[in-house]
Amino acid sequence: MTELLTNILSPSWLAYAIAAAIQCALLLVVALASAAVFIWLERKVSARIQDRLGPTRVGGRFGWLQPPADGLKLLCKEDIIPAAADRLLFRVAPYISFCSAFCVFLALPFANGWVALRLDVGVFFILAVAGIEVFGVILGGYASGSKWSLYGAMREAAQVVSYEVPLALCVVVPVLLTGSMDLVEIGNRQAGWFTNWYVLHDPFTFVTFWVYATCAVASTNRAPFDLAEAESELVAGFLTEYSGFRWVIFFMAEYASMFVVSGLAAVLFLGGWNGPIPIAGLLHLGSDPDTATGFIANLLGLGNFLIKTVAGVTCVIWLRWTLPRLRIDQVMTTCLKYCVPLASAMLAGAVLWTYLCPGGLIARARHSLTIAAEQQHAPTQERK
Amino acid sequence: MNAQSIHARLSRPFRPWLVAGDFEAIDPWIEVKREGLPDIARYLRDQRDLWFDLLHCITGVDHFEPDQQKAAQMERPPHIELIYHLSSTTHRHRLALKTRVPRFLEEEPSRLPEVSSVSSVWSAAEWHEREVFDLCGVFFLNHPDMRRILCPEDWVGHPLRRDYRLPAEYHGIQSR
Amino acid sequence: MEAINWHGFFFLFFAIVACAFAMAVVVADNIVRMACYLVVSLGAVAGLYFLAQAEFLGAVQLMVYVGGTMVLLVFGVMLTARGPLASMRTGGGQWIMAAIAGGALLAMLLQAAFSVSDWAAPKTIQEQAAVEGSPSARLGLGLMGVRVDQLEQPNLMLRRGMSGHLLAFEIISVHLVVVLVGAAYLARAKRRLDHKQAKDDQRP
Amino acid sequence: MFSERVQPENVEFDVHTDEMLINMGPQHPSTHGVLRLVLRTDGEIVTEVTPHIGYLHRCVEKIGENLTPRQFLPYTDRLDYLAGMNMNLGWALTVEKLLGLKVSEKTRHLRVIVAELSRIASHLVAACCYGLDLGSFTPFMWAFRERELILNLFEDLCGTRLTYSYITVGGVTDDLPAGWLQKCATFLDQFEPVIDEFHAVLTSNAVFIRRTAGIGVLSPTMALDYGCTGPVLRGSGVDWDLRRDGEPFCTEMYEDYTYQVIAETDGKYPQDHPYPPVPPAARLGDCWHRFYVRMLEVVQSAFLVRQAMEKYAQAGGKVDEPFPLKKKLPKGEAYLETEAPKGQMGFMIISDGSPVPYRVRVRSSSFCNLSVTSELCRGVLVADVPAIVGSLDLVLGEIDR
Repeated sequence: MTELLTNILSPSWLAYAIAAAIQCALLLVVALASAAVFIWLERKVSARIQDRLGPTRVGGRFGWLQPPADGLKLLCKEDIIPAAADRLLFRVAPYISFCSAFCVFLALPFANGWVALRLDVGVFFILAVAGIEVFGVILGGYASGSKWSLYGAMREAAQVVSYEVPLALCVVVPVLLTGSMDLVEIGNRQAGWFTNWYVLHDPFTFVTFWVYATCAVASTNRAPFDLAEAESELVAGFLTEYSGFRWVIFFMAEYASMFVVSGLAAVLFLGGWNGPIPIAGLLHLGSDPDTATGFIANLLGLGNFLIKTVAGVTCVIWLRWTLPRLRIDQVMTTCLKYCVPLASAMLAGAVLWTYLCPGGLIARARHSLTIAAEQQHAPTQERK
Repeated sequence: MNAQSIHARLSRPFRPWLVAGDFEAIDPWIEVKREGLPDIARYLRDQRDLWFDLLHCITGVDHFEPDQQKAAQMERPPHIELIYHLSSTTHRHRLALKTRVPRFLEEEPSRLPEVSSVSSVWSAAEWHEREVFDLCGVFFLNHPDMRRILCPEDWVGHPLRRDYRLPAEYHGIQSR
Repeated sequence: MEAINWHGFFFLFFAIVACAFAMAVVVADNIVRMACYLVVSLGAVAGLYFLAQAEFLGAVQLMVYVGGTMVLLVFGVMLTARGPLASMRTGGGQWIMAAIAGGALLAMLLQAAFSVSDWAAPKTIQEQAAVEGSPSARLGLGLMGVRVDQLEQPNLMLRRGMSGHLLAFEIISVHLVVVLVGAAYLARAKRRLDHKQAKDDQRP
Repeated sequence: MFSERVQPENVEFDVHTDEMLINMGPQHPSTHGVLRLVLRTDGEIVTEVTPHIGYLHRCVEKIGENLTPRQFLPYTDRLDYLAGMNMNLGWALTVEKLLGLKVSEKTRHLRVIVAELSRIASHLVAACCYGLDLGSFTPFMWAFRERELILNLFEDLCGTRLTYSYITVGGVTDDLPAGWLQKCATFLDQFEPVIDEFHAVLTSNAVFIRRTAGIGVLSPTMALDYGCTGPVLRGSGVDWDLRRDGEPFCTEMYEDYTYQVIAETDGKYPQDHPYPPVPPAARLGDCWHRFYVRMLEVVQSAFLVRQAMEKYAQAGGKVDEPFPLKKKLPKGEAYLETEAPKGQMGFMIISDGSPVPYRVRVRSSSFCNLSVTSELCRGVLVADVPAIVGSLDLVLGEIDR
C-alpha cells in the first residue's frame, strides 16, 4: 500500500503518513467492531441465559443496532469528573487501557501471515503490552479520588499481576513445542487435521489449555474474577466515578482484551486459522497469500480463526452469567496455589513429553504404526 | 408456665420489687420496680425453669394527656411505661414485663428519665433501648452505645411523647 | 522533503518523550503522577528498542520495567498515601544533591558515548537495519545453553566450555523463586494476638 | 479445597496498611435499600462494621396513634414491602386479638393461601438477590420471573401488585375471583419443578458454597440473644417457627395443616424432596444455611398453599366481614407476633376505648436481624460483608418504619 500511495502522492512523507493512518484505522475498526459485536453478543447470550429476549427492536431483527444505540446514549451522557479526582490522570487512564488493548492487535495474526506486525517475539510482545492495560485501571481507580475506586484498583493490581505468571507459563508450552515465539509460526505448525492442534498434542498441553483459559478469564477481569468492578461489593470498583465516553473506553478495552485472549487461545492451542479439517490443504489452495488461491485459503483461515475466537468469547460470557464471584483471597489462592504449580508442572511435563515422544501423541502413534507396518512389509530389507 | 406461676416464682426472691400483675389480661403481665429490672431480667433468663431466652420487643408508652380536662380523668399520674415482651423457646411460654418511669428525671423537663439497661442480659435490647431512647426519651444506664437510632443524631425531641410537636424546620426543610 | 528520515524522526520522538517525562518525574510532586510519567518514559525507551528492531528487549522493557513501576505505584499508594493524593515536595538541598549526582552520571555517560568511534557520526538507515537473523532466537538459544555466536570457534574443547548463559539463567530463576517465597512469608500472618489488644496497638 | 479460615479477629497481620473508613451505603448496590454500613477496614479486612439506619424512618407508630386500625392497614403494607400480605396479616390478627374476634374457616384458609404465596415471593427475592450480592445475576432474573407470576395472582385478587391491603381486620377485602384457584394451581405446578434450577445454580454451585459456607457463623445462643428470628434463627439450627410455636391466635390459623419447620435438628434437615446435600464446608448458622433454609421453606409454603386451596374449596362461611372503619375499640392491650418471611413480625396495640389506638408498636424482624451484623462482620473480608448482610434478608422499610 505504501508503494501505491508513494506513486500517487507527490510528497512521500505524506504518503507514508497516510498509509500508516489507514493501517491503524483498519486495526482500530477491527478492535471497535469486535467490541460492538461482543456487546451485542453479551446482551443476547445473557438474555437467553436469563430467560429473556434481549434487544429485539433496535435496527430491526435481533436488535443488531443495539451497540451503536448504546454508544450514542453513552456519548450523550454528562461527563463527570469528581471534585476529589486527579483530573489529568482521570482523563488519561481510559486511553492508556484502550491503547494497550488496541496495540495487542498489532501482533495478533488473523490468518496465515495476516498480521499487522509480524514479530519473531509475537507472544511475548502480546503478553507485555496486554499487561499495561492494568495500568490504566490502577490509574483510573486511584485518580477517581473514591475509596471504592481505590479498592477496585488495588484488587486489579493484585489479581492481574499475579495471574500474569501462570498465564505466561501456559503460553510458554506452545512456544516450546514450536520452538518459536512467532505466532504465525505457532499457528502454521498446527496445520492439518485437528489432531495437530496443540490442545490435543499431549495430556500436558490439554491441561495447560484449561489453565490458560482460567488465567485468561482472570486477566481480563471477567466474572467470576471481576473483583475490580465487583458491583455488589465495590459499587463499580475502578469504574465507579466514570461516566459517558470515558466509561465506554474502559468498556471497549475490556471487550478488546477478551477478543485478544480468545484469539491467543485459538492461535496457541486451537490451531489458529487451521480448521479441524484441512479443506484448503485438501483442495491444494496453497499457502502463499499473494496468489489468488492462497488468498482464498487465507480467507477460510480467517473464518476459522474468527469462529474459534467468538466461541471463546461466548464461553467467557456464559461463565459470567452463570457463576457467582469469587472472593479476593480465593482468587489469589486459585492463582498461586493451583494455577502456578499446575502450569509449572505442565510445562515440565510438556518438556519431558517432547523429549521422549516428539511430535505429539497422535502423530507419535501414527508414526509408530507406520514404522510397525513398514517393518512388517520389509523385514528382509531391515536385516540388510 | 403461665404468668401467675411465674409471678409466684419471682415473688420469693424479688418480692419488694414486684408491683402489680394482671394474669387475666389478653397478654398477662407483671409489673416490677425499675430498680429491680436488671436483676429480675437476669433471673428470668438464667433460671432453668424460666429460661426466657428471647427478648422480642421493648415498648415505651407515654401515659400523658396534653389536654388539661382529659388529664384530670386519667387513672394514673403521667408516666412512661416500658413493656418487655419475653418468651422462652425451650419452654414455649411468654411474659410481658412492665416497669414504670417518670416522664422526666426529678420533674425537670429537660432531663430524661433513667432506667438500667438490660442489654447485658439480652443483646437484642441494645437496639430496642436505643429506639426507645430515640422515640420515647428514656435514658438507659449502662448501655454500651446510647445514641439515637432512627432519627438523625441532631434531631430535637422524642416523637412518641404525647406532648411532642414536630419542629417547624429541620436544616432548612419546612416540616409543616 | 524527498527523503525524510523516518527512522530518525521516530528516534527523536521517542528520545524526546523519554527525556521529557524523565524530567517530569523529577519535577512532579505527586507520587502517582511521578509513577505515571516514569511509565511513559520507560515506554518510550521500549519504543526506542522496537525502533532498533530489538523486539525482545522492547517487550522485556515493557514487561519488567513498566510492570515493575506498576507494582511500585501500588506500593506507593498503599504504604505512603496519606489522604487522597499523596504529595512529596523536594527541598532545596535535595535539588542540589540530585543535580550533583545526576550531572556526574550524565557526564560519565556522555564521555562513554563519545568515546565509541562508531557512534561519532550517524550511519545510514540501510546500515543500521542490516541486522542479520533474528536476535531473539540467538538470545533464547543462548539462555538455553547454545551459543550461536561462538559456533565459529574451531577448537571443540574450547567450545564445550562455553555453555551459554544457562547457569546465569538458572541462578536468576532460583533467586526470583526465593524472593517470591520470602515475600509470601513476610506477608503471611504470623502471631496470634488478642484482637482488642491489637486494635489498641494500632491506635496511637 | 480452601482450608477453614482462621478466625481473623485473633490474627495479627504483619503487613499493616492504613485504616480506612468506608461508607457502604446508603446508596450502594448490595444494601437492598438505604442501609448505611460504616466499615473500618485494614486493607481487605474489615475490623468493624457499624450499621446506621433511619433513612426511611416515617415514625409509623406515631401514624398509628392517629388512625383507626383499618385506616392504618395500608401503612403496614409499606413495612416489609416484599411481603405486604404477611404484614397485613400480622396487623389484622393483632387487632382481632384485641377484639377477641374469630374469623370464619373460609377466611382462615384464604389467609393461609395468600400469606404462604407471599412468603414464596419474599423468599424468592431474598434467595436470589443473595445471588446478586455474590455476583451471580442470572438466578435473580429467574426468581423475578416466578415472583411476577405470584404478583399477577395477587393483582387478580386485589388489584395491586405490591401494597395489597388485602387481609383486613375481620376478614379479607374480597373473596377470590372466579377461576383464581385454578390459576394458582397452574402456577404451583410449573413452579415446583423450577425450584431445582435454583438449587443447581446456587445451592450446590461450588463458587457459591465457597462464598457462603463457614462465613458469618451465627451460633444459636447468639441468634437468640440478639432476638434474631425467622430463617436467620432457623438457619442457626433453632427449631422455632411461630406458625407452630406461637400464640394460639397465630397457630390457630395453621391448625390441621401438615408442614415441616425447616431447621437442622440432629445434624440433618427434614427431607421430603431430593435437595442438594449440605456441603462439608458449611457450618450450622453460616450464610449457606440461612440461604438453604429459605429455599426449603419455599417448598413447604407451596405445599401449604396446595392444602389451603383444598380446604378453602370445602370450607363454608363468608370471607369479607370487615371490622367497621370507625368503631370503638375495647380497652386493653394486645401484642402479637406472626411468622413473616423475614422473621417474627410483632404488632402491639394499646387502646384506651376510643376508635383510635392509644399506642401502636411495630416490632420489626429485620431490625433485630440487622443488629447482629456488627457482630458477624468483625474480621471478615470486604467481600463477605454483602454476603453476610444479604443472608440476613433485610428490608429497610421494615427496619426504619
